[in-house]
Amino acid sequence: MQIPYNEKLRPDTGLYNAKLGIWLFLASEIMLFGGLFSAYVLLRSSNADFMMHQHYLNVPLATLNTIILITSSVTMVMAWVSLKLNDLKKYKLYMLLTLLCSVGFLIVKFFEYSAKFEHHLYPSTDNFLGTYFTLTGLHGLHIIGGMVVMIYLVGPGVKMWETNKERFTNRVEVIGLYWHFVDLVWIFLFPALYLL
Amino acid sequence: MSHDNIQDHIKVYRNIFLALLTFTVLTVAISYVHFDLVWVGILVGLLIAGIKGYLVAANFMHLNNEKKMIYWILILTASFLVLLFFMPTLWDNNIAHSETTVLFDDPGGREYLEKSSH
Amino acid sequence: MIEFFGKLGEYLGFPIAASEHALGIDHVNGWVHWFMLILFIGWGIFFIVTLVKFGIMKGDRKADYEGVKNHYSTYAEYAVIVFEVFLLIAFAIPVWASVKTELPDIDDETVEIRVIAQQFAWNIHYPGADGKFGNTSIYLVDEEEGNFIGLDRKSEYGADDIVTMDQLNIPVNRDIMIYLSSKDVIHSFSLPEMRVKQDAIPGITIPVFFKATLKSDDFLEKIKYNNNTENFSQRYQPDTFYGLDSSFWVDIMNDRMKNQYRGYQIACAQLCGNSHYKMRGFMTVQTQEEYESWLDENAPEEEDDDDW
Amino acid sequence: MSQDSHQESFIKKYIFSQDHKVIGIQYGLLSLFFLLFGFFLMMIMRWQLAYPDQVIPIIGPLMFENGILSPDMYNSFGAMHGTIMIFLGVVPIVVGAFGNYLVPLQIGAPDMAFPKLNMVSFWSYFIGGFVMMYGFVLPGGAANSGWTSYPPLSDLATAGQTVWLIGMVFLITSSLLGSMNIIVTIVQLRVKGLTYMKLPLFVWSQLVTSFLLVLAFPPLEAAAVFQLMDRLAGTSFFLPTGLIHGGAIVDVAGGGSPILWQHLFWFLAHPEVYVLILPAMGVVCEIIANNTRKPIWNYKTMVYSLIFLGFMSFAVWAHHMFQTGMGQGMSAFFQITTMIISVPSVVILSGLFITLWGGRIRFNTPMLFALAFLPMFGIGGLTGLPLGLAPSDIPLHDTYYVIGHFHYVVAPGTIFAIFAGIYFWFPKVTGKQLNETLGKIHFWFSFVFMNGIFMPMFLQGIAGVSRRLADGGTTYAHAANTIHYNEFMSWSAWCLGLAQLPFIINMIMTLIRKRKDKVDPNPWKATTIEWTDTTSPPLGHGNFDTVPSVYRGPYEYSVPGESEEFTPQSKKDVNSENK
Ligand code: HEA
Ligand code: HEA
Ligand code: CUA
Ligand SMILES: [Cu+2]
Repeated sequence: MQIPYNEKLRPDTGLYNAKLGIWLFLASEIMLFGGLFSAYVLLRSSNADFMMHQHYLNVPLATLNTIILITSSVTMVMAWVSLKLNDLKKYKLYMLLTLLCSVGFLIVKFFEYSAKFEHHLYPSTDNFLGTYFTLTGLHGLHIIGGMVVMIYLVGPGVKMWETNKERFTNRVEVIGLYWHFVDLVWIFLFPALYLL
Repeated sequence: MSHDNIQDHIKVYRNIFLALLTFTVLTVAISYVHFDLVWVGILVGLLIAGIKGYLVAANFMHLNNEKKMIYWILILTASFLVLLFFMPTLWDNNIAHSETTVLFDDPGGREYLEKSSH
Repeated sequence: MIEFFGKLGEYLGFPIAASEHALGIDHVNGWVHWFMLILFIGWGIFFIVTLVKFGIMKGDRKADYEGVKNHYSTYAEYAVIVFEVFLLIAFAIPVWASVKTELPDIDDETVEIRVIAQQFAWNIHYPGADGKFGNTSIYLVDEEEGNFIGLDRKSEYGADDIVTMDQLNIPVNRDIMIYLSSKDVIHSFSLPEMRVKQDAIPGITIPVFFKATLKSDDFLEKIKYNNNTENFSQRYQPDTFYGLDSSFWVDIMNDRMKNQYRGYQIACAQLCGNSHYKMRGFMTVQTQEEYESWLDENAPEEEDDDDW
Repeated sequence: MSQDSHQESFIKKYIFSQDHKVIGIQYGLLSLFFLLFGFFLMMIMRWQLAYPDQVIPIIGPLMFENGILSPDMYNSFGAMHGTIMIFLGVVPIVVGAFGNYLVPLQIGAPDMAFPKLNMVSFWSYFIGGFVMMYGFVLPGGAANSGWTSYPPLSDLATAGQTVWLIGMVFLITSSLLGSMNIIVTIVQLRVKGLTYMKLPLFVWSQLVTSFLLVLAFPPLEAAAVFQLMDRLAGTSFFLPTGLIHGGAIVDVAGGGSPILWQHLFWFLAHPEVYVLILPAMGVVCEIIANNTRKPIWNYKTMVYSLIFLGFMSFAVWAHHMFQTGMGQGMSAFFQITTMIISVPSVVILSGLFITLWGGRIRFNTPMLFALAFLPMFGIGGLTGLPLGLAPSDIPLHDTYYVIGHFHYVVAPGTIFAIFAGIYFWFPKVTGKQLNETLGKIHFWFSFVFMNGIFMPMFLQGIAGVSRRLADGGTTYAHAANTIHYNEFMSWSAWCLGLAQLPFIINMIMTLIRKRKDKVDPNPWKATTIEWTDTTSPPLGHGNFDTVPSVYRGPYEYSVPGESEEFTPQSKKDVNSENK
């Protein structure tokens, strides 16, 4: 049985199903990170020493990570554009680049975390570090989740391109939206934790 | 979408990319500037993050040209987000201040003990 | 008017009102319950009439496609809105302010007491003769030695402080200012007869103020006629005390009841662990003289200091 | 749909099914099981309340040390009763079962928009449920800090709490996926001609409910993550500095805020209570329109009220926190919003009452339950008002008055609406109608005993008896006047349990009864399009033989000038053909 509007746009809403779906999902993600940020603001404003351990965070590494994520966002959007241009090779190339960036991001994160642990800085050290580990950890989980989907979409999932081009392009657009959102969260996490 | 149209898009994406890089460098730079008022620094930092977020959302996520339905969902979300954000921070608890005591919540307790003649 | 309609509050079954602000709160409750009653009875009559008319005695007719055409229900909804606005402005907001947030001036007339909740007891800390609290610190807490609140007897005002557990004594008709906090988890300081309820939250100290207007003795006198103690002892069936005959049981219960009526009770109204259900303290409201002599009796003896 | 008639394996068809109808039934059965289980916990607790510290007959010696429900166990049962009823019982049954089964049928969709996600959502619920149940066998028992799980108590509690939190994360995931699916289905898969203002109110209620779930659940997820960190990684998000627990200083960094949890929790949990009631209202609307044989009065106002109710429910959460020491500004804000939110409820209820006027009322079992819903929700809702005003909340907060308030809305309210829905749509699901006599017995006994349990709670609450007391308050003097009601209430609760037997027997008997050859696809003579479909009782993949088009509003009963008493939504409109 065929579900309508999986690839075509529904005339009155102008959307296909997955697009609406992913935006709803992102809306819930906004509320999730909203809750986390709101907790951060509350804890910070109710405690004068909250930022005491901020200087332990590694700003250059985080800047590098910001740049990596921004780049991956661009390659992601280019992957989608390539599909629009009917160029599967380029799509794969850009997708792999995106994956590469995300691996890079995780490696940098790994070094950041292990440096903290070496200095005996743990989530339990104080609430700032707790927030830091929780927020960046959750963000990292989002990165990993995105990577799983991307691997599927350059690997086995690419078969759909033969049978149903439109739907495949839609899928790539949807994971792209998710990926940009993860980038966007980082854009706020970065100053909130490292800089301000 | 016709092909020229997409070529334009690619150009836009490149420009946005450069803008984002610039802003990233800018925030980091500004974080080393010392502001007399702490909140000015925070405000500037948030402003830049806001601009970057806007650039990503508007261009990469195509929010500058989306369907009405999506905008409605986001407006709804944003309004609840505002509530979630400000209510807890504006929270005005009744708190008693009794000057002569070192209370349980006072983290200065240990210093107090060291100072006092024990 | 306010009292007249508020009167319902006194018939709803609240405990005896024994503080100055209690009547205000009861009046709010009275007004709201009047309002609820009217709405419920109004709709209820409509409901039953409708069911009878269109269900049971329906005869052989077709349902009416349009249904009700007048706007009475809209007017009723406006009435609800108007009444709620009235409740908010006339009662809820000002009463709340006077009960909870508009701190009275602290002067010599105010009795200041600290209450520190813990699992599962109420620690009461009086400033003693000098009127100032001694310092407390978590590092001095020593439950085996009996220093539950970590009072520093050596600190400037600490020597004469009085600390009791589960027994709060206050003078009648004076402003009481309680600084409420907690050592471990969230408790709730509840004095049903005073219409006082305030969560005790660790990490913050919250002011609670009221003025008791009814002495414990008078209170006990009153509830003697109100309280259905028989029901109480009947509830416990003797078979929990295997092998004991029931007259013995009744004695135990009576003893227990007497102890219960030492005065007002402090209830814990927030789940705080397995013994939450019996985290009960007592409050005795006395005349100024009785209160002062009670303070004297309980003033710490000099020798005791060294322990702490 | 012929291309789907190929044979599917049993597992694919009934276990890991992607068909919304099968998933709906799976949800329904599991959540009924959990409802019953939650009720059993409460029946045991009610023994402890009525006869404190006495050996529980029969099951006591089998299950508990000394045969007595210890205070720890009481707390744990209480917390799990609340959690199970709300998160494992009512939400899955109203959204997962009713929503899943009926929404696609009522809007003429072939299935949900994302069948795979639908399956994942069910299994996530399944895992979440059983992870939570696992708590019962852990040392220290299941979570015992109340369904609200206030820290620091919950932070310091036994391992059951960790399991509770992990289970919660699964349940949240399940609800998020399910509700996104419902929104997309309603927005995207509506059949031709079915505009928003022609949607059945049940579908509207599902739409609003799903938005509540999507936007309110994530903050609780954030809070659950924080609490998990507190418990597992030693952070102190909810632990302030200088805690002393069991005589020793709690060894954490401190600086956290217990109030923060309450904000994040109630930010979900208030919308959550409307999640419990809105679908119930939707069900009641359907049944009342059908059994009065006339349209819902003021359909549009009802829709706007539902939307407004959903919207406002995000702005009232702190009315659960009045006694945490709220300042003047905040308390004024939340009192005002709480009063505002009661207005749309009054509007909806009034609409339903007025619908009855002029109808041709049929008193069948679903209608009886739906009718009882109205005054019962009325009592529950009205007693919300004194709780919503901060000063009158002072004596009532955390007493049995609150318990009475919300049980009136959820038990004789939502649970009755669920019963009504089950009786009403049972023929749709199985092709067989439940027995009316047994149904009426079920109704009358449930109705009487429900009130028997919950009415005395208001009296106890006003007298000041706290909730969550493992002995029902025997040590409190102010409880002495009302405490003997406990016995009566407990007996009512056990009788309520017995009163469910006709229902269960009815279901089983009907299911094993052979189906008549000729099934009436529309036994209630209803107008909405799920009844025009003849395919669904045999659980085939795919819904409609011929996809209907919709020409008119959902409740066109007794239309003047029409030959039939009811005009199905899919009946061609003569006027529109001319256009
Ligand atoms: C489905 C669930 C549900 C619903 C719909 C509501 C509806 C409302 N609730 Fe309730 N509430 C809960 C579930 C619910 N609540 C739960 C679970 C708790 C306790 C949580 C805990 O602490 O564990 C709680 C607690 C709670 C509190 C906190 C109490 C405390 O802890 O001190 C408050 C305070 O404001 C409140 C207020 C309200 C209000 C104003 C409404 C309003 O929306 C009600 C509006 C409705 C009406 C005004 C009725 C209109 C009808 C008529 C007028 C018709 C009359 C009828 C006839 C004659 C038939 N509720
Ligand atoms: C949806 C929510 C919901 C529902 C429906 C109920 C239903 C009931 N509740 Fe519950 N209750 C809560 C939510 C709910 N409760 C919450 C949140 C708390 C607070 C917990 C806390 O303090 O943290 C609470 C607390 C609570 C208390 C207070 C405990 C205390 O404070 O110490 C009591 C006391 O009597 C009680 C009793 C009951 C009773 C008798 C029912 C009855 O109405 C039960 C009726 C149930 C049924 C009728 C089941 C029907 C199902 C079937 C018949 C299934 C058939 C099955 C198959 C065919 C498989 N509840
Ligand atoms: Cu202390 Cu309950
Ligand atoms: Cu609420």
